[in-house]
Amino acid sequence: MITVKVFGRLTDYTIKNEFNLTGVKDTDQLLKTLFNKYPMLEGLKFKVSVDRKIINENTALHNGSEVAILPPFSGG
Amino acid sequence: MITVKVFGRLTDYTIKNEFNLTGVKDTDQLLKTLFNKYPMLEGLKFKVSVDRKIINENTALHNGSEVAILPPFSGG
Amino acid sequence: MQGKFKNIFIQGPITHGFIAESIENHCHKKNIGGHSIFLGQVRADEKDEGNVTAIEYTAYEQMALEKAHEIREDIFQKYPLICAHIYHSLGVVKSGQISLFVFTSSEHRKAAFDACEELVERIKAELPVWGKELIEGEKFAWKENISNFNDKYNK
Amino acid sequence: MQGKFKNIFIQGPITHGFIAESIENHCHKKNIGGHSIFLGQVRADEKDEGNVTAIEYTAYEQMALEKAHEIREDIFQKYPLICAHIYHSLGVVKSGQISLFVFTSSEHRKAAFDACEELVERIKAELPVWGKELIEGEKFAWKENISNFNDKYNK
Repeated sequence: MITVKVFGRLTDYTIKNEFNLTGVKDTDQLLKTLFNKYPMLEGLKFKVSVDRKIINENTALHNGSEVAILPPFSGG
Repeated sequence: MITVKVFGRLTDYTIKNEFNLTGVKDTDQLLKTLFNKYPMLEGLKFKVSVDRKIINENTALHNGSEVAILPPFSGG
Repeated sequence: MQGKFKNIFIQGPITHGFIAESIENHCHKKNIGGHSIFLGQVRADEKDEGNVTAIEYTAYEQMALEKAHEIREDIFQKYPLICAHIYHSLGVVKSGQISLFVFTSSEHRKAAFDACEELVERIKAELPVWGKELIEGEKFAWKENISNFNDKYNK
Repeated sequence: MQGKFKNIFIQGPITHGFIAESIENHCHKKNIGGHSIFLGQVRADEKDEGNVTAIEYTAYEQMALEKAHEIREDIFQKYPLICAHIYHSLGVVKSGQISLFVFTSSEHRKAAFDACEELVERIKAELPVWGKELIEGEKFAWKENISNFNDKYNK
């Protein structure tokens, strides 16, 4: 099972800020599933983290992986 | 009459921090008078101000001029 | 895991009393010659929709604490600092209130200055924190820091 | 004449309460987005003669106020600042206490950062202020800021 967290403006388009997914083996597949469910997300800017590290390419996921979809930061 | 003010480490060598002089027509003459009175000052680093502006060359003095002898600053 | 990383988050605005206390806590470190402090204050910006009355901050807290830890370690490597502190608000901070407090101390001023500025830049660019500008009349707009925010997979 | 120039001098140390109050006074300026603060703290430096216990500050006050005024005018010309404040101690400030407080505020942080650093550099280089380091056992040493202090007639 994979935990997916959604933040910032992206939460305007998803029903929940956090949900679980099963049967996705990498981040490409996860994003595809996510875009199917929430088509509005596809046009938005975001980075992807796996286990709290931002990733630079399609990354394998395992049971217990924590994936987050991070729109542009705006702290401070 | 000209007012002379002395600051910082220079006050270790003068009896007073402020005194009056008459009969000096420019800063060269004033420094000469000062060095005669306090020979220790001659070897020390300092700038000279006239009426609270630092001067870059020998400067004429008038009745009421305020001259200050300023060792290296150390505020802050 | 949370315990491994120093907390940086404060619920609501950062108060003037908290800032004063932080400064006072350093008076026993007698090798400190200079402190540099940055305070981020919420602006009442005028938007097309109306005036900003507050910013509501949310964060990916655990990731932010890990990243803040990494940034602090980098900064101590790079500069001869005696202390470095980061505090960021979560929740609602009204315009005129403080939401970010970065505080560096060093023997000579240059390190404190440079480290403080670099910390602020890195915090704004790298911490997963989001500000939602609350606008009069229950409207809102998502704030975006001006930075090179590359898209997906960070390319 | 004195009245023409804003006073920057405070007798004794600059207190944490004074700093907190200064910050608080800016919460009504709702166009401010960032404050940069520098605090100079007296170090208990070890000298050959012993440890520094305090610095006693004296100044050519009227010239310092005129120069501070000029520096402030220059800085407002150069940077889009909303506020800029300078406070310097006179008299005895013990090690661990604050003797210099420079505070700049602007809409966007860069101006506040740059202006604060430039103010501190100019204050240290240009204000006629002298610090006498008081050392345990009634000894003393005159402090000297590291700067290009040219000799007489400023050559």
